[in-house]
Amino acid sequence: MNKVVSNADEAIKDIEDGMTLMLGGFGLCGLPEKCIAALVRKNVKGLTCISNNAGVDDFGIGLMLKKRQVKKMISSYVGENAEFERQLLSGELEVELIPQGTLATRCMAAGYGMPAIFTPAGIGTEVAEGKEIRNFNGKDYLMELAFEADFAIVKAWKGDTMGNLVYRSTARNFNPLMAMAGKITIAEVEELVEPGELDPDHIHTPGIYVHRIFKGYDYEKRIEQRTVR
Amino acid sequence: MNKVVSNADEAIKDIEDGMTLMLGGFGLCGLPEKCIAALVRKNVKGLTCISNNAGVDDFGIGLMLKKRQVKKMISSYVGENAEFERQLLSGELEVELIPQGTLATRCMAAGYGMPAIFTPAGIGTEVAEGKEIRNFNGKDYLMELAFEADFAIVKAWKGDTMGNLVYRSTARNFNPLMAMAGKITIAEVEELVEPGELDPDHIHTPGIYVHRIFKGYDYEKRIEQRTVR
Amino acid sequence: MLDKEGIAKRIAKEIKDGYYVNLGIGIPTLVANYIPEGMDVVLQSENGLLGIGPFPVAGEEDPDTINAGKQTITMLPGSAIFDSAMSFGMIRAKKVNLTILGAMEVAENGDIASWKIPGKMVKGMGGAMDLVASAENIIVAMQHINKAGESKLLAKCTLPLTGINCVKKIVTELAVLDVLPEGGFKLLERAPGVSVEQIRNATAGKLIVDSDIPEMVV
Amino acid sequence: MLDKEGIAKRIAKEIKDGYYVNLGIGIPTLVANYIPEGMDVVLQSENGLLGIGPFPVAGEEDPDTINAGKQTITMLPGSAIFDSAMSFGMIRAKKVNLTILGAMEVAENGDIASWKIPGKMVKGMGGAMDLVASAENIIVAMQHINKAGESKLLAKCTLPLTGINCVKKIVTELAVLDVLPEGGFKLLERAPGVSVEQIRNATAGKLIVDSDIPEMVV
Repeated sequence: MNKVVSNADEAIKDIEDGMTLMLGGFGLCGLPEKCIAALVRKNVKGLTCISNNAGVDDFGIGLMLKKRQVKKMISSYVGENAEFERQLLSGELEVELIPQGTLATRCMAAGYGMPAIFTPAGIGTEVAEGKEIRNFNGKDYLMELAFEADFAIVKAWKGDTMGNLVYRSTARNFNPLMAMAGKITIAEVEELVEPGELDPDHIHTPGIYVHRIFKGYDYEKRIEQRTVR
Repeated sequence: MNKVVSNADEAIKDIEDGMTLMLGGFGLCGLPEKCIAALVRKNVKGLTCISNNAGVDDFGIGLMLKKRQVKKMISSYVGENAEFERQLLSGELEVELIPQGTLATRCMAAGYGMPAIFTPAGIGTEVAEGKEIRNFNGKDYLMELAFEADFAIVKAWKGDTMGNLVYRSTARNFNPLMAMAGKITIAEVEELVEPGELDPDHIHTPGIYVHRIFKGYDYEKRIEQRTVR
Repeated sequence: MLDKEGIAKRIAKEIKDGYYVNLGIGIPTLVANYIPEGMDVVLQSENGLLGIGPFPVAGEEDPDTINAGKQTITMLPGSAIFDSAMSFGMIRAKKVNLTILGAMEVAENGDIASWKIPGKMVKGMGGAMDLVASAENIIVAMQHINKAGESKLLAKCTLPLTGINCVKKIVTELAVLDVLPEGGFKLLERAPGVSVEQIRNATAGKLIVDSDIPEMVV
Repeated sequence: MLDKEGIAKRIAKEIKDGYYVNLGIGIPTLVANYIPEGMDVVLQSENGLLGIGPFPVAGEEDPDTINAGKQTITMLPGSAIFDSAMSFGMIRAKKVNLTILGAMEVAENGDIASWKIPGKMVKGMGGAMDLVASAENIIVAMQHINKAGESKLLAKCTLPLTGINCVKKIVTELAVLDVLPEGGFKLLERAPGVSVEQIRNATAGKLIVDSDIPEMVV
């Protein structure tokens, strides 16, 4: 049950052109930055990326956009990224924007073996186009399908060699949901410990969902909007 | 934001005849035993109880069955209870048996504002009778509706005065799901602490879902099947 | 006429003791500064936090602790962290008592547009569509007039919608208005020094003025 | 002929290194005792635990730590606790590699009945319906013959079903059998000292005997 790989390059070695990836993080917070760097190094192309945001110009998924590795982004919010906007407006990049809660719940649905969920988000808007609408108790809901992803790549604070994960503060965000949803799930962690060192009551992602884990060194953890009192 | 009430009797004082209650616990583990005792004292009648099990003859929901307070049980497993079986076979008690995962997920759906979920559990069985079946990717699923409950009553290990809850070991089970699903949610805890004493990263039920909380004294925590090496 | 802080200050008066509140990006974020002392209010951040505290003091920024606007923040005692599915779960389940957000346009039937200007600007809806589809108590904080000098309170939205029939109240630099279930902007209060006539001129949608309109107390 | 421990022992040989396994109540629970040393296997308890350990030593029973059979247990290093929704979530999402459970009847098309005898016994399905509806690798551990002396391997189930077309393999006191996708019980192994004839007599459904049937090694 030892799922440890030595580094990001080994973890992503079988990610191939044209695959669909989920990438955890909200903005630059809780981002699997080591795996993103390895994907940039590997220069794998034609990717579909499911991630709440598209990074900034020189960090996060923005680095992959700059190298034109991404064919399609599925996100809820993509501001803060000039190169992204350029590719989008020029038609080089396919973009599907979906509500943030829908994105989160479609990931969870995959991890919970539920093929579809119902949400009112997007009713009456262009998000509803072509989707089935269903009324429950007088309120309309969209039926949204679970996501599929060849790989889910997440960042946790601590993990053990069996793949159990603990996140820290708001760096949790989409990570536990995507961790459950990948056909193969890769976790990068700041601290890698032995089984028994994490409190079973406080594990956020049980190891059954995680296939590969490695310790990343020297996390940059860039801050997007530094605000102080 | 102080949600503290003094005891179980105060917590359940407005539970009335004919209401629908969710009760946490798996077997006798993680059972809101103080609130059940108060419901027995109050002798409220005609209840519909959503709970994975029906207790044993002299503990848990069994105590309410003995006093004929329960009109209908919605459960997944009801063995271990002779009085229950008697009332069921004699037709005094209405019983709806549903798969355990369906029960759990219908509670979660309520807490997540999702009117229905899809599960393959029960396809081809009498559980599917009268329910909508839908095929996704070649597999049949039942559409199951979110539960509604006037009150959800749960047992946690620790809680703070704002209603944040932490469960211990497998006493977690259905408790966090039901805590999210009640129109009014009552939590009984072994330790009641001040805000800030629980680690925000390790709260299982955020206080927004909890309306009343109290400290129970002298938990019996009866063991159903004592097994040793 | 109110400045942004004034709008935030006026909206803060809509908050009640014991409320869980979601504040959007922009003016709504400022509302946090004007919640009356002694009032117990918990702020939700849809990236997964209940209990937003003030910005950190310099040097204590934590890159792992941000709000939905990606700003560094602190947490108050009694905070809880959760994942994005639970965050929108509690929003959909109507556990959040009040949602305050910005808008580009609001229509007299409560429709709101806030996420896209076709061909010009596409940032995405973030959590706004989830919030407006589920919240029962939605206040929009915005300027009455856009930068091109056009009214943002319309008979019908012209931009792609974020949600329909959902906005209940609007606070602008000029006025406080209710959006009536049967349609129309009902004027409730004038900003200090602003006349009903000024508000009428700035409102393209149907404005309902029932009686004497008091000047707001901020 | 095998006793219960023998059935458990034989089933344990189906477990592979790195498997996550759900063990049902009864004979399946005994399988845990026969997992080969050095094999890394994690046992799931559907009440919300990965990492079931042995029963506690007397005096160290923890009422908060039980398995799906409500027995007091311990947890192994690397265990994780979760709620019942996540527990069945990982089952539905096919993260559990092997499910071993008991049955009252199995039909030659893989249907299983295990939760109800109309008018006589109603205990409920517990998690069995969820497990058999989702698991791709299901082994039934049961007696070949019920207490009334009737075969439990049938052409068609007579009791209310737990699930359809789902059982892949059966291990009884007499035999190991595969349930073929096209229907029928394919005899794989005989229990020590048991003849094919004995198995044929005890099997009401279609038994397929392709060649020489080896005696099982337990």
